[in-house]
Amino acid sequence: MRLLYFAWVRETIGVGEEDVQPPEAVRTVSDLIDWLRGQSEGHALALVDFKRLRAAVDQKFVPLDSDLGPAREVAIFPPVTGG
Amino acid sequence: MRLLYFAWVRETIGVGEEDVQPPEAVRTVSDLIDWLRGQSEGHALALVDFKRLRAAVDQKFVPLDSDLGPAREVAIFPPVTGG
Amino acid sequence: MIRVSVDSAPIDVGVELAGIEESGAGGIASFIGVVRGDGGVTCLELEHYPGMTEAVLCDLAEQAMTRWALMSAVIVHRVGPMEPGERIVLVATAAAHRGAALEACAFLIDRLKTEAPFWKREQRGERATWVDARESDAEAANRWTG
Amino acid sequence: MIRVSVDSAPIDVGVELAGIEESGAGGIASFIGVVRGDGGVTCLELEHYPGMTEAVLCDLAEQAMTRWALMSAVIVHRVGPMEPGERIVLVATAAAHRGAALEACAFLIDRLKTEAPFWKREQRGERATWVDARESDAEAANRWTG
Repeated sequence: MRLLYFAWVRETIGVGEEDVQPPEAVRTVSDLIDWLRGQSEGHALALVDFKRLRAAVDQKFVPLDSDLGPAREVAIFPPVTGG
Repeated sequence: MRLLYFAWVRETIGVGEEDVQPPEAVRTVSDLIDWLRGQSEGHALALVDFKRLRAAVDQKFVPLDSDLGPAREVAIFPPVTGG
Repeated sequence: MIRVSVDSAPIDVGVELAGIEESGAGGIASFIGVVRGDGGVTCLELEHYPGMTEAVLCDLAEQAMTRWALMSAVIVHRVGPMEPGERIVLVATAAAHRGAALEACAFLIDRLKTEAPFWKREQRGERATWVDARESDAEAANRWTG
Repeated sequence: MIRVSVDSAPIDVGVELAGIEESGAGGIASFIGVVRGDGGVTCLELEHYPGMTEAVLCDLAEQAMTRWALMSAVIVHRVGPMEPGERIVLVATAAAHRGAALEACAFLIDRLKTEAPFWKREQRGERATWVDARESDAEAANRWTG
């Protein structure tokens, strides 16, 4: 599974993308975030607060409690601020 | 008193402006229009229907029943269609 | 900054919008009206009431500046003969935030349609007809009252 | 005609609006967002999610085309570093009548603000801070639902 990070999530984790193979028990986006928190100090710091995070699965916005399903690309980022 | 006509009012009357001295009894814009109807066939034809006419006194839109007061410039024209 | 212009020269959108951008605003809304060629129109001629037109447009621009705390309001209206595809009118507003700019822009074009002394004559080949005022324009202008 | 562009090059308003005018519309509404220099901002940097951004903008443009029977919808968003006074975004819509063009333009910029994956970072001298999302943007986007 390919992960993408943007804005301060990317900066705090220290990389913009990485490939991961989360365990079977990781079923939802929140599960994934929980699991990622254990990967490094940067991950723990960037992903500490669910309320400040949004996600897209295969380039569609999804609520954090969505099933990952057969996701190939998951992006985690702050609320958007374009325009 | 200076009169100005625009659009088809101007075309039907045949002139864009003229100076007139209406009698004392002409007090409102409608009175003026009534009086103008007797000035020529063109005036009569152009000014036949109050509902199709609008007016400005000294460059301010006014209802047709407004007093002319000390008006120097009265314009008579169809509803506007700019933009 | 208020800019009002009634002129027979073509409207240069790039120049007008560049001018309004210099007001330091965060958002610029604009509306451009273009002569439509449908119904076989070959030429549109715009007549106006010199003096009164400019006064009405300035007054509308001032109302918009106050009501939406704009940084700029621009109204440029073309008069004389023009062809399908040419610009008749440009309205542009600049404000700190987009909501104010967009609303003020709609206000200006709606009110211009019913309050500014312009008259349109459409030419179709040899035949010329004066355009009738539309009830829907009066309704659009009325929503800004009160 | 739909045109969506996400690019680091400056936005040329004259070119974009001339393109949309060719659609034969009677009215063209547009909104331009400009980098504000207030609060001492010296540079604004726009990050985005390549691929998803273009897909979201195309989808918004298609929604607007259908909902307001537009002739054209254009969304041009700049990314990368830019300075105060430079254009961040241009949204333009063309329709037979002004009401549709103006409403669709407001819809596109409101929804872009909450649905397109862009993130702003403000630089003030040496200090860079990510801009927080605003509650008022969510409210503005919500008025188009249903």
